[in-house]
Amino acid sequence: MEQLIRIAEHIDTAEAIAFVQSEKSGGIVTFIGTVRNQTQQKKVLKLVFECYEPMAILEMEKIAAQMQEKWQVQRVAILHVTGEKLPGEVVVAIAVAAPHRGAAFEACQYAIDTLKETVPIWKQEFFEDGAVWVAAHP
Amino acid sequence: MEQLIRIAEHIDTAEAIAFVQSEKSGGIVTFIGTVRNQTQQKKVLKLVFECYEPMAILEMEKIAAQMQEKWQVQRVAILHVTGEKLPGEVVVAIAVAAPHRGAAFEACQYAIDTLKETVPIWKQEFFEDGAVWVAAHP
Amino acid sequence: MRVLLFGIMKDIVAAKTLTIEAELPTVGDLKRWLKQEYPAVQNLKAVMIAVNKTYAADETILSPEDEIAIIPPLSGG
Amino acid sequence: MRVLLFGIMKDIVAAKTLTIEAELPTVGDLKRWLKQEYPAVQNLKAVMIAVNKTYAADETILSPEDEIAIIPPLSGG
Repeated sequence: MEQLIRIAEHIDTAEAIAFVQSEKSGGIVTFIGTVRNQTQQKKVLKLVFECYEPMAILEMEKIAAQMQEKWQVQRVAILHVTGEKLPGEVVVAIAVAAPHRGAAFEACQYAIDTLKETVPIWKQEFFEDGAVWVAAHP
Repeated sequence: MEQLIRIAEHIDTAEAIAFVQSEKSGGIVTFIGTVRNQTQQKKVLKLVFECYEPMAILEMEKIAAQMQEKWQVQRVAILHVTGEKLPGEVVVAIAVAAPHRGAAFEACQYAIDTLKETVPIWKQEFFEDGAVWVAAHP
Repeated sequence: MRVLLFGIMKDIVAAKTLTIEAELPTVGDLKRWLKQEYPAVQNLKAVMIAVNKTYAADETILSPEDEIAIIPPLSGG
Repeated sequence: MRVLLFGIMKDIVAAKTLTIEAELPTVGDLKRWLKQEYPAVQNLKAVMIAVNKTYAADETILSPEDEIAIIPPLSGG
């Protein structure tokens, strides 16, 4: 399996899609996460992402390996930002090519669900009246 | 719901994604179908798509309406090509933005599954030794 | 009655449209007529009829001003 | 023992790393020590410990050359 895994200040959805596109696979599924302009009716000014990069890369590689094993994924790209992001900007881009489209959908959803659970990345949400680390408290 | 529905000689995945991207939705799921370079070990030279365009547009609009009703999709783009396409080229691009990513995945998969079943589009596969209308015979 | 042809139906009939003189009151009658006149239609996986750009059941009554299309098995996407 | 801090843990400790003098043989001992020294940790949804860039169970033995990181609740994606 060919894989592109990266954490960077800027990521490009088109690069993720171009990486997985090939003449051998017929279907590509992608998930793109962007910054929402509000959380529970409160206006969001920006998000700041922080990550434990070497471990985050290892955990992203584990996700890619699982995708290959469970769904015979042919090519996968998992890109995540770090640093400051404004509403509308792309935060995460996952692109998956698999022989069958059902497998590509399942593998892509597994990737984003698992990334949120296991990859050591944190985001702080900035509002007009302060900031919070998302999901830190029950 | 905002929708972009189009049948054209050339379609652009980036346009589909840009159309559904907004500061209000946090997640976008896309399906991109491309021409495979082989079918059952036979080398594919090209595909030629034909469609009953006014009815195809109506059927694509029905799919979009179902996506809004069942999954509260906020924005959707459904683009399909007509005419001649070479291996690796994009044939169909569907992009979906919904409040919850699980809904976006389900709605996007519903869209491509239903498009294949109900939208009047046909493709002829060209090999070195002839051509066939795909799926015409049992 | 004039019907639109697509995909493999154009090859079977060797035309883009077909003008039918026979008296065919319903969609079901049109389907039976097609299978008789063009036996290759019997080998297709399925044939649907669209009336005014909507899939029509066999009981649907055909009238002269309808836009009628023969829909062979789909393969979009 | 020196541990890496991320996200809300940096705010709680007011530092990027923490040097611990106490004798903490296992991951479980480190978690208990953190909750005692920094009561705000008890209010977090969960705290995990990574040893050499892998999530570690409470029974895992800590040794001086390990790379140890405190992992507060994740919020990537």
